[in-house]
Amino acid sequence: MNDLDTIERIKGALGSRIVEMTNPAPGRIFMTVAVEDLVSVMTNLKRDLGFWYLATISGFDKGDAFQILYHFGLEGGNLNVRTQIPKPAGPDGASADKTAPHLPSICAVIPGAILYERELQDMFGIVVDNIPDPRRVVLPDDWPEQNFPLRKDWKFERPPEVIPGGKK
Amino acid sequence: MKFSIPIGPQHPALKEPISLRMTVEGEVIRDADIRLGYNHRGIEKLAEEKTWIQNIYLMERICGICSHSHATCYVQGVEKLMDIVPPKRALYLRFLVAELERVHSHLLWLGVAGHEAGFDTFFMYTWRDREIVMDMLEAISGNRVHYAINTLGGVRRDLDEGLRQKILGQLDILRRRTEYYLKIGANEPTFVARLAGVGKLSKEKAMDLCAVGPTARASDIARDVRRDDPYGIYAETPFEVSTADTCDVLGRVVVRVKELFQCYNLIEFMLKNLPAGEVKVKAPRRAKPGEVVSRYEAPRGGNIHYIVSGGADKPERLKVRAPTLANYPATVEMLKNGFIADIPLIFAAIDPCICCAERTVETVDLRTGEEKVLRFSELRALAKERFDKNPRKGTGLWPF
Amino acid sequence: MKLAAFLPELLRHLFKKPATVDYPFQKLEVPKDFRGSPYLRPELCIVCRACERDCPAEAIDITSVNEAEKKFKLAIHNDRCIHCAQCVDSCPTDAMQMDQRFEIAAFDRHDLKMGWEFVRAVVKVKPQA
Amino acid sequence: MAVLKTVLYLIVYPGILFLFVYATFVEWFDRKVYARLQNRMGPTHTGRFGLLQPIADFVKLMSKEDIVPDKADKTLFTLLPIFGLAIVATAGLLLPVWHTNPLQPGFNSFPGDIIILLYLLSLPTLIFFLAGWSSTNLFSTIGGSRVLTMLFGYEVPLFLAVLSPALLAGSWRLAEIAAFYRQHPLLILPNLIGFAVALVCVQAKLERTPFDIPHAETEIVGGTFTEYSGKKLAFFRLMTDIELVVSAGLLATVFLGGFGGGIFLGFLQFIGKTLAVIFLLTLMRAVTGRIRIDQVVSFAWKYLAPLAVLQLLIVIFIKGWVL
Repeated sequence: MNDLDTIERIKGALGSRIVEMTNPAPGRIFMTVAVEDLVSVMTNLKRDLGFWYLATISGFDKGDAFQILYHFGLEGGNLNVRTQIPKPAGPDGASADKTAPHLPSICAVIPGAILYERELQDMFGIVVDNIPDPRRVVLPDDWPEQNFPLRKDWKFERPPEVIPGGKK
Repeated sequence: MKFSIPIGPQHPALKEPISLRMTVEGEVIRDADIRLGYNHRGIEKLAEEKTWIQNIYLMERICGICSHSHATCYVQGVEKLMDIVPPKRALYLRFLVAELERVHSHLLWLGVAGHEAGFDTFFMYTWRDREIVMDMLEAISGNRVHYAINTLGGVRRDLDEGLRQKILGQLDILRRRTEYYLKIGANEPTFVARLAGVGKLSKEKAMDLCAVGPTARASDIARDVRRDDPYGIYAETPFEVSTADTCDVLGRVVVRVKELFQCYNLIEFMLKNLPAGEVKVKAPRRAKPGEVVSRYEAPRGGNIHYIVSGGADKPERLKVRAPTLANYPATVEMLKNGFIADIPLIFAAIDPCICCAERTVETVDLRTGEEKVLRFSELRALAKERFDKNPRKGTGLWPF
Repeated sequence: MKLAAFLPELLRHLFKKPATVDYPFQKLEVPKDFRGSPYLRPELCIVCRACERDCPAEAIDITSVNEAEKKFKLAIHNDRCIHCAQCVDSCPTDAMQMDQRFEIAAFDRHDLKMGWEFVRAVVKVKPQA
Repeated sequence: MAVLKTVLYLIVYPGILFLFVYATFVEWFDRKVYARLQNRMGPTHTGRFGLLQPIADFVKLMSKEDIVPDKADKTLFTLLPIFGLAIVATAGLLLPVWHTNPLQPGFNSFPGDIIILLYLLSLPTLIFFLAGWSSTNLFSTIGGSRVLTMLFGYEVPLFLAVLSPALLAGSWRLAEIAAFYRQHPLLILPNLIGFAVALVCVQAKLERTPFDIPHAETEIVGGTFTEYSGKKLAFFRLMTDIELVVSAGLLATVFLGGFGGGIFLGFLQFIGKTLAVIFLLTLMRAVTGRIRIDQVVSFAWKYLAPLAVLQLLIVIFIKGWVL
């Protein structure tokens, strides 16, 4: 199936919910939707268009906003559904729960998304609403609160290397 | 009687740390929970601080077994960002190594499956024959595990004629041995009895839980990135997607053995049609701003790298999704209603590569039945306390 | 399905030579392009710092000892080295080379460090591919 | 003189000294053959051909730190390895290897000693179960319950298979049974089915692949021995080795005609026949994978028990119509 057909099918099914749609390279379709439409778009993609294989969800800190990409694998290419959520202002903006960025969970539609959503919570401090299992996934249990490693303002200071043993 | 048994983080069946918590009734598993994070190394964050060229080697260190997969996935993405096209010969060599790696990974997995089923002889024989592939890879690239054959714009080493003939010759041995193992695997009753009907994963469940690779293919889902989204030279090479419809561990064995034969055909094709020419083109130090999604079929399933460049000599964001992570939800599903004895087999059947998927110790107080999770620092304090209370008697010289 | 399918193969191997070697006493040959540890040929080094910049493990340090005499010190931290041979590829004058050693364990990490003090060489840079 | 002979019998041959040395040799033999079947080397460096490797392992374990879990039943936990070792060593004394005159019963050879020997060989299984249970570790507990479950599978076929030749010989005394088959070597042949069944059952009793379910390392870590370390583990390992020797000796006595022909010839026969049995056991270990616990029980009752009954029927038939 070539890209144009796929784009037509998606456009037919989703209609005005698509904010933007690009096709920068063969087999790569990028599509932007609003956060509010995310769950309904996912439902349509899976139930009506048969895009069952969610490869991963990748977050990206753009400075003023988080960009969340849902990568779908298709026969003949892949579809990347992009959505953006505003990033709370200030380096400690995430400390209050009200200002923390929220994202709806798509686990009800695609159960296999659970680990990726948990990873988003760990790494970006994005609160995924209605997630079935909100525990930490990759960070240790004694990891300090409000430290989200993949945010751009989080810097890791490497401690000076201490090599045991003396120089002969 | 219901109780929960911890498998891992340290367990003889797992070569890498992961914690599986099983709720069992007698010998039957009722529920399973997977806890990750024991091997998280922060590679995605680290990648943002390294240059494009340094990141090749960082990507290689994501995993030992499929080191070439991650490096290739990354390199072909960055090449798209940099707008360079590697020469034909370089691509052939790159995917030659990729297919050899798949052979070594699948042979390794066959041996591990034998070992998990207590069939150690099978394990020893498959691993002995895996040495042939390892030696080939060592001769091609200079190292047995981290081949480091990729570079931006091609490959780093050329293949000479003598080595090409040697590999073609040894391919026959491998093919013969694989046929033999297929025969053994299908005939040894104690082995087959352990594999058939174990770890069922229906097609619908596999689709819901986004399973990838041989796990999905054994559930009759013909998915292979090499065919769905052909990268590199796969559009011009002959191969078929191997599937099985038994949906169990035996099916996963069959899929992998079938794939081995496909690999031998591919390797033979690549070696026989190896084009002449340069093996690399010069790569710039900076990439143009942009984003790229790179997919690759690793031995365990589809790899996906999402690379964002901001125009500097470093990536803005590098997201890595390894196939094992995608298979965890499916594993939990497979484990349910299995036997304790099948845990290692089912878990091994997805060919888990925990350090790929990632990037505390649990104790149960038996008196109170209360569970608590000890962190490493607490554990150390406990050990020290115990040592201080019971100093070692004598100097450790037996027996006096 | 037949009982003990493996048996003939096993009995045949009972009197065969083992596939393994008696490792610390007998060693297998490594292939000729084996990537061992990096070392420097100081007479060729022009201190372009390409290796230092490209080393993924930050295992190479080049410091200036004496600016006037153009004396430099290059240290290879073999305890950090990941043996990727990128320094060999990056070097424009073949000053960096790989040897064939693979048994490089030590009790002290300091023993693994190697250093060279040398005067900057003046060599013609090889053309890049 | 008789007292000296008895002391020698108890301590040197086939008493604890000989059993210790021979058991370590047998472990070496088992490991070496297993390794060679797998195209490996096996032990090579401790002593000539690695002969001293099992002894070195034993010494190493003896010098290791000995840990008893806090919640374990400490007395039982400590005593079990010693009991186990004592039981299998006692069982070793009952093997008719030396100064056992078929005509003259003694303290080590009496009517019914085959039953005593079989029961002494059953006790280690109970020891394993108690060891698993008393260490209170989860894996040990599962291992312990698996030990008992397996016992129900193989014990009956083993008894039936071992007692059939005794029935044919018309004696419950090992020395007499062996002497009977030395006189009628052809009668060994009808017992071959029983020999095969007994081999499989002994393999299960010794918990070796395909029946190493109670301590399947990839499933339940060390199984019954998870919490054992140091000296206690060393004793358990020695116990398993001696049990292997004694079981092989029992099979050789009952099915292969025992070890007659004076002290030296008898000694050589003992070594030769037990090693032959152990070779078969090792071969079985190498060609199979581990099966599941439910498969063991169904296998034992579907195949082993009927075969053992068939053996019994053959013996009754021969005894009634042929002899």
